[in-house]
Amino acid sequence: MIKRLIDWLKQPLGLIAVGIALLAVFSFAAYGISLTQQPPEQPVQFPHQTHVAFGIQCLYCHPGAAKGPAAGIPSQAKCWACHNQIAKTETSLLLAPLKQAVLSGQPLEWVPVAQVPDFVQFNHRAHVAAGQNCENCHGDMSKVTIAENPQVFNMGFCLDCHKQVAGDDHEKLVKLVDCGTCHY
Amino acid sequence: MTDKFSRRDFLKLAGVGTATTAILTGCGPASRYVKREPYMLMPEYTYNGQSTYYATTCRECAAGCGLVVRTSQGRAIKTEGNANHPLNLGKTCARGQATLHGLYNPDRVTDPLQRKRGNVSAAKMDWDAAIQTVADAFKQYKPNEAAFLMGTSSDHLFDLVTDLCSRTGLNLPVRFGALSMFESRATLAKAAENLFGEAGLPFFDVGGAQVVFSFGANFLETWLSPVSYTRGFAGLREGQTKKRGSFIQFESRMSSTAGKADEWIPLQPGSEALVALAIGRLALEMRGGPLPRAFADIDPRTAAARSGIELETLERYAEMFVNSTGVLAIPGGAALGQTNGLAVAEAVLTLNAVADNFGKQGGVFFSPTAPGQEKYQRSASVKEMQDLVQKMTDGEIKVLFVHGVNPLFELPASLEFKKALDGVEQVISFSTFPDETALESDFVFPDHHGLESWGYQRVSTGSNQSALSGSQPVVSPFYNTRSTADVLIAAAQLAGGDFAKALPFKDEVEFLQEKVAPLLNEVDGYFSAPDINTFMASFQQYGGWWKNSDSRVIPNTADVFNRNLKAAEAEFAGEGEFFFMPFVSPTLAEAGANKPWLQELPDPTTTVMWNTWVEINPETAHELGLEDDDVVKIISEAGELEVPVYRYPAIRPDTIAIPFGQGHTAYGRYAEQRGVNPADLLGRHFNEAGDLAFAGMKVRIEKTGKKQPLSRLESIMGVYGVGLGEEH
Amino acid sequence: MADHKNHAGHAEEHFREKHLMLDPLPRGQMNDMVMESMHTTSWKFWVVFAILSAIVGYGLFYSWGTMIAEGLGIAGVNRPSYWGIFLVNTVFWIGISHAGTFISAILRVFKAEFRRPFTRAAELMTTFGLVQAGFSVFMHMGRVWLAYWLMPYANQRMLWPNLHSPLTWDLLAITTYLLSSTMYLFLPLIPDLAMARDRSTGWRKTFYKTLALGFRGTEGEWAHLRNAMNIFAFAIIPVMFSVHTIVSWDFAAATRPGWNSSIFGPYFVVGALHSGMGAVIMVLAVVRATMKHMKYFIRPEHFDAIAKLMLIISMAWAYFFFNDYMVQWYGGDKWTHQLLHFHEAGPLGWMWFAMLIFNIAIPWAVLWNQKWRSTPWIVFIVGFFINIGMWFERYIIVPISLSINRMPFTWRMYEPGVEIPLGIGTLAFFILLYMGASKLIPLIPVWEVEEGQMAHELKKFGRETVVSVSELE
Amino acid sequence: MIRPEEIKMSADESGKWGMVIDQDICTGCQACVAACAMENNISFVGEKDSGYGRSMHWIRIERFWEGEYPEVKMTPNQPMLCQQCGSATCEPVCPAFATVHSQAEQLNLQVYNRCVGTRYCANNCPYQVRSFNWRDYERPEPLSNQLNPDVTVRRRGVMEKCTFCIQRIHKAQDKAKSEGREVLDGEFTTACAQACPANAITFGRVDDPESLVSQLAKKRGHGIKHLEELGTLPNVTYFKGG
Repeated sequence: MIKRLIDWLKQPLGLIAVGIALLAVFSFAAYGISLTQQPPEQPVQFPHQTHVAFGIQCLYCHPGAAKGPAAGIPSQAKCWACHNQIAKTETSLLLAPLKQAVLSGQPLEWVPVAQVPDFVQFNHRAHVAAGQNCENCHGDMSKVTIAENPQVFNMGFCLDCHKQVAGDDHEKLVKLVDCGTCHY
Repeated sequence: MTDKFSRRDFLKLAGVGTATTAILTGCGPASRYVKREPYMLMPEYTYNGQSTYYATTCRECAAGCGLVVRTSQGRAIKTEGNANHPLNLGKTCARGQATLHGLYNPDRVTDPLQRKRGNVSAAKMDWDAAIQTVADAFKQYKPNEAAFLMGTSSDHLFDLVTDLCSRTGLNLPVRFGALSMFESRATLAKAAENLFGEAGLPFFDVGGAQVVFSFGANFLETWLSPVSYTRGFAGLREGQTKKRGSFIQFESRMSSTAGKADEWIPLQPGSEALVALAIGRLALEMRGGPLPRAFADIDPRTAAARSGIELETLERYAEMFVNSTGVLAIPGGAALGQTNGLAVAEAVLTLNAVADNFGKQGGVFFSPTAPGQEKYQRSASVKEMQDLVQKMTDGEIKVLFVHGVNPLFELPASLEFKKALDGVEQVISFSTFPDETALESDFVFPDHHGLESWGYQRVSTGSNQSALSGSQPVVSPFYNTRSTADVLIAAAQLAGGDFAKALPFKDEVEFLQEKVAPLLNEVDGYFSAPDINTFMASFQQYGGWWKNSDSRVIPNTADVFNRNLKAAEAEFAGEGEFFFMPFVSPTLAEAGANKPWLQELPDPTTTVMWNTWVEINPETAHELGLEDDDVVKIISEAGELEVPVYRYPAIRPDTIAIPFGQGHTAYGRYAEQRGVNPADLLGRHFNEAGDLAFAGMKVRIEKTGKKQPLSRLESIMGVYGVGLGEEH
Repeated sequence: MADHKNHAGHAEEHFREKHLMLDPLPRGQMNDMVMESMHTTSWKFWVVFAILSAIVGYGLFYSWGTMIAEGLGIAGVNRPSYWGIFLVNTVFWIGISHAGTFISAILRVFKAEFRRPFTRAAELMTTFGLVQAGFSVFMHMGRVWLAYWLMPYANQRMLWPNLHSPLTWDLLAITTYLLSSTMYLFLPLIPDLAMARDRSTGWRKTFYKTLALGFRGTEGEWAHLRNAMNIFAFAIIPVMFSVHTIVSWDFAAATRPGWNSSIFGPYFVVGALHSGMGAVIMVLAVVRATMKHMKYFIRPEHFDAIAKLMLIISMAWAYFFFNDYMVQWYGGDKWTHQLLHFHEAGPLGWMWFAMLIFNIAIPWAVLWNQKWRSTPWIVFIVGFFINIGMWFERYIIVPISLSINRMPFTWRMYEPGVEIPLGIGTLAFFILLYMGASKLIPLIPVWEVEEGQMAHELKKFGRETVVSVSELE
Repeated sequence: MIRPEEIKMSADESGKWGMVIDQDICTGCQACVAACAMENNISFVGEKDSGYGRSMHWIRIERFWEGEYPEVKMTPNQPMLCQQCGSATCEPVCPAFATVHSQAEQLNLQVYNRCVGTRYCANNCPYQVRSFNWRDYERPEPLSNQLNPDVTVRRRGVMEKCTFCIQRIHKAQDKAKSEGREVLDGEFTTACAQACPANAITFGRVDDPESLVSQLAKKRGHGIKHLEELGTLPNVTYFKGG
C-alpha cells in the first residue's frame, strides 16, 4: 500500500495534490496567526482621530500617564461632560452605547490594547517625565479610530529605546538595562 | 482512487493546520486581552494605578490599634500602622496584618440567612425581612426576655445597644471575649479597686523600667495591648536614656514572653502570691524599718519551699528592689487565672509599693480612660457569663442577639452554652463569618467586616494618652452585608414606640456624630474643629481623636501597705498528675483561625503551623514513653481531647500546656476540623473576682498509640538534634 | 588452515576453545550467526518488551506529564534538598554511559584484543545512557518548557545563558558528548550495516541501505573509516573525562559543606567507570544468556578480562573515596563534620555502609579469583551490586548531603515522591532501547572479530605453543 | 547583546541598601512575616507542604535552645531573610541569569519570568532563604483581591526570595524624582521593618553615613554579619545584644 501510495505521489497529479495540501496547511496557519492579531471587540468604536483633530490632548483623557504607573481609561462621566453638550450625541448610532451606559449607570467595559505582561512593572510617569511622547510607543492617534498597537511591546522593543536613550552615560545605562528596573 | 486519496490526504493536513492555529492563538496578544471597568465617576483624588490610604481601627482584638489601609482601585491591599496613633505609633501585630484575609475570606457570610439550627445550609433572605425579624423580636418579647451578647471590639455598637437597652428596659448588653477571659481583666480591675479604691486597668510602664518582674503576664503576645507593650519591652532593652533593663518572668511554662526574659523561673504553679510577698518582705527587711501589715504574715522560707525557688534567689531579687530604681512587678496571664488569682494580683501590685513606683517613670499607673468615658468598663467575667447562661437555660431569655463573639467556641465547654441556646426561642447572630454560634442561630444578619464599617474603639490601655480610635469604611462592602448598627436603628424605627425614641438616628454615621460631638469642646486634643462635620472629617483622616498630653492617672496608694494580704495558694481541680496550662496562641488569638496566613505563621515558641499541640517536658515524655507527634488523650474533670505531643524543653515536668485558637467545628475552610480547643477541658472554677480559673486544673494523660505529624518551621534535626545520630 | 589443524596438539585445543581469537569460523558463517541472532525473536522477548513499554508509558511519560502540569510539588524535593533523585539519576546515567567509551575507545587505542566482540555493546550503552541522563536533568527543571533558554541563541531580549554557571558548562559538555559518542558508535557500525544490508530483504534492507551509506568495503573506504575511527577514538577520551569532571563541578563548585572538594573531578570519573563497568558486564551476561550464538562470541575470557578491570577500578574508587573523606574530615570545618557524621550515623547511615560494602568489599572479595571472574552469573551479581552501590553514592552526595547546610534551622530529610516511577521509567526506557537495538543492529562487530581472528595465530617454539598477534593497522 | 559590565553578577564594593536587626528586642511575634506575606503576594502552602520545608516565608524567625531544664534559655530570635549579599553565591550559578546583581540598586534580583527552576541558586545560598514555588498554590476567590499590584504573582516552577521590597524602593525613588529631590532616609521602609512593633528591624542606605542604619550600626558597635567568612558581603547586620 505505502509503496503504491508513494509511487502515485511521484506522478504529476500526486505532486499537485501534495502542493494543494501544503498550501492548505499554510493558509490555515496564516489564518490562525491572523486570528491572534485581531483587535478586540470594543464597546464603542471610539474614533481617536476625531478627538485628536479637535485638539484634545492625550493627557486630558488619560491624566494618569503624567502622574503614575497607569494612564487609565477615562470615566464615562468625563466623556459625558462634553458629549451631553453635543447635539450629535442624541442621534449618533456610534455614541448610543455611551448614552445608554451613562443613563443606565453601567460602566463601559473597554479592552486595553497596549499592554505588557504581568511580570513587567511599567511606569508611565517616568517615561513621560523623560520626555517621551505618547506616539513613540502608542503610534499616531490622529490616524486611527480604535487604538491599535503599532508594535508588540516586547523586551527587545523596550531595551532598544532604553539603550539609545542611555547612550554613553554609563550610570544611566546601568539603571536602564537593570533587570530590577522592570521585573520584580 | 485519485480523488479519494487526495481528499483524505487533504483533510489530514487540514487537521494539522487547525492544530497549528490553536497553538498560535495561545501565543498572540488576543490570549492576554482583558476587559477593564473604568470608574463611572472617578473621585477627584484618585488616579488610575495610584493607591489611596484610609485611616481606620483594627478589629482583630479589643486593643484598638490605628491602621492605615492602602487601597488601590477600590480594593484594600495592605494594612499598615497609623503612625499618628498614640497606641501603636505606626506598628501592627501579625493579626493586624492578616485582617485582609478576613475581609477577603472566601467563607464569609454573604447574605442575611435563616437556618434551622445546626444546619450548614440556610435560606437567603432580603434585608427588609431581616429588619422586620429584628423589629418583631423587639416587640413580641418582654424587655427582660431579650439579651445582647457582644464582643469586645467595636465600642460604638456597644454604646448604641446600651442606649437602646437602657432606654427601652431591655437587659443591658453583655460583652465577652476569650482574650479578656485569658487576660483575667476582671481580676486586675478588682485588685486595683481593692488596693487603690477605684476599679481600673493598671498601666505598666515597662519602657521606663529598669527591672521588670512579670508574674505570668504574657504582655509580648496577646495580653491587654501587645503592640504597645512590645514597644515598652524594646524601650526596656534598648535603654536610650539608661542602661539595658533586665526582665525576670515567673511562669510554669516558658511563653514567648518568658523566652525574652533574662531569667525564667518555673515556679510551682499557684505559689505566685507567696513569692511576690516573700520578695517584698525580704526587701523591706533589708531596708529595715517597720514591717507593714501587708507583708506581716508571710514567711519567706515557706514561700521558697512551696514555690521551689531557692531562698538565695528570692533574696537576690529582693536586693534588686532595694538597690535599683525603676523596679516594676506585673501580674497577669495564668497567674491570675487560678483560684487565688485575686490574691496574686493584689500581692504583685503591692510589691510595686515596695518599689515605690506608683505614678513614676517605669512604674504603675491607671490607664487613661478613653475620651467621653468616666470609668473603665470591663467585659464580663466568665462568672457573669455563667449567670447569663443560667438565665438562658432556665428559659428566662427568649431572644438572644449575638455580635462579635463566638461563645460556642470561646467559652469553656463546661458552661454548656450549647444547652443554654436550646432554652432560647430565637437566636439572632450578626456574625460576619459562619462561626459555630452563627451555625446554631436561627438567623444570621451578617455585619460588615471591620474594614467596611464605621465606628470607634476606646483605647482602654497601652497608651499614655486618652484616645478614641476611629473606624471608617476603607472599601465598599464586598457582599450583601449590612452594618449591625444600621440594622438595629432601622429595626427600632420599625418597632416604633420606645424603640424608635431610643434610637432617633438616620443611620450609624449620625449616631457616631452624636457620640463624638462632645469632643468638639474638649481641649488639648490632637486636632480641634469648629463644627461637627469638619471634626468628623479630621476624625476620619487621622483615624480617631486623642489627647496630646500624658493623661495617665496616678493611683491613690494611701493604704496599700496597710491591708491584710492573704498569702493564699491556688487550689487545683481534678485528680490528674499534671497542671494544665492553656494559653492563647500568639498568632491566632481568639478569632484568627480562619485566616490562612495566620495559620501558616509559625508559633513563636514551637514554630508549629496549622495545628494544635500539647507541650510536655522531654523528661516527662521520656518517662511516659512519648515521642514527638505521638497523639495523647488529655483528660480533665470537664472533658477530654486528643492532641499530638511537642516535647517542649522549657516547661515544668509536672505541667502541660495547650494553645487556644484552633479546634473549630465551623468558621470556614481554613479553621474547620483543625486542631483542638483546650476550652473543652476547662471546668467551672473561678477566682474571687469571678474570672475563670483556667490555669487551675489538673489533668491526666493517656497514650493513644496514634501519631499525627505536626508541621514545624524549625528543623527537628537542627534544633533538637533528633535524627542526627547517637552522639548528638 | 587444514594442515594447521592436523598438527594441533592438546595445549592448542585448549587455547582454541578458550580464546575467541584463536577459534575462527568462516566469515560467512559468523555473519549468518550474527544476522540470525538479530532475526530470531522468542515470544519471551515480546512479553518483556510489552511490560517495559507499559512501565515507560506510565513511569516516564504519564508521570512526567503530570509533574509538568502539577509542578514539582508531587516530587519529594524540598528545602533544603532542592535537588533530589533527578540529579542522582542524571549523574548515574552519565556514569553508566562512560564505560562504553572507556572500553571501546581506550581499549581500542591501547589495542587490547579482548575488547573486540563487545565494543559495540558498550558504545550502545553510552548513547542510551546519555538519553536517560538527558531525560532526568530535564525532569529536574521547574519550568522545563523554557529549557531552550539554556541554549545560546540570538533573541530580542538580548539575553544569553550564563557562562559562569557550572550547569551551562554541563549542558554544553553533555551535548558534545552525546553527539561525539553517537558518531563514534556509528563509524564502526558501518561495515556491519553493510554486511546486514547484503543479507536482508524488505524494510530491513532499506533501513540498512540508508544507514550503511553505500559502504562496499573497498580498500579506500576502509582506509578512510580506520582514520576516522582512530581520530574519534583519541578525541573522545578527553571529552569523556571532561564530561564527568564537569558534572562533578556542579557540586564541587558550590559553596556547600561536603561538596566543595577539589578531588571531586577524578573521583566522579572513576566512580562513573566503576558503575559503567558493572553495567557492561551485566549487559554482556544478559546478551550471552538470551541471544542466539552469543556463547560463541562472548566467552568467559571476556568476563575475566572486564572483571579484572572492575577490580582495579574498584580499588581506584576506594582510593579516591578515602582521599576525599580524609581531606574533608581533616579540614575540620564544623559543618563538614556535622555532615560526615550525618552520613554515617544519620537516618540513612545504612546507605553509607551499604555503599562501601557494594563498591569495595564485594568486588574485592570476589574478583580476585579467576574462576569466579570467568563465571558470568557471578560477575553479573557483582556488577549489579556495584551499580546499586554507586547509585547510593550519588544519593548520599545529592539529597543526603543537601539535608545538612549552614542553617541548622532548615535541616530536613528528603522523601522521594514521583521521582521513583520516573526513575524506574528511565531504567525501563534504557533497557527498551537496548532491546530494540539488539534486534536492529549487529551487537557484535563482526568485522572487528574477524580482523582479530586473522591477526591471531598460534606459533610453536619447541614444545611451547604461544599466541602471536600480527599488526594490522 | 548586553555586555558583561551591564549585567554583572556581583558587586565588590559595599552595598547600597541595608538592614540592621536587633535580636535583643525581637520578640519573635511574626508581625514581620505576616507583613511580608501581605506585601509581596506570598502564597500560603497549607499544612502538609509547610511541614515539609516548603513554606514560602521570605523571612523566618529562628530560635534555638541553650542548656537543660530548668536552666534552659531561648536563644535570641533571629529573623533570617535574604542578606542581599554584595558578592552573592546564588548569582553566578544560575544558568539563565534569572538571579543577577542589580548594579543600580546593589540588590540580588530574582527575575521570576527568566527563572527556569534549576534551583541551583537555592542550593548554593548559605542562608537558605530562597523559597521555590513547588506548585501553583491555590488562592481561592476573593482572596486574590488582596494581591499587591506592584508585585508579580509567581507561578509554579519559579524561585523567589526577599527583594528588600524593591517595589517600595522604586516607588519612593519615582516620587522623589517627580519632586526633583533625593530619597530621604526613612521616607519609606520595607514591610517587615514597618510592621515590627519592637522596631527591631531598621532599613536604609548603608552607603550613607548619616542614615539611621549606619548610625545604629555605629552606635551599637560590633554587629554580626552571618557567615561573613564565606566572603558573601551580606548587607544585613545583626545585634545579638543581651
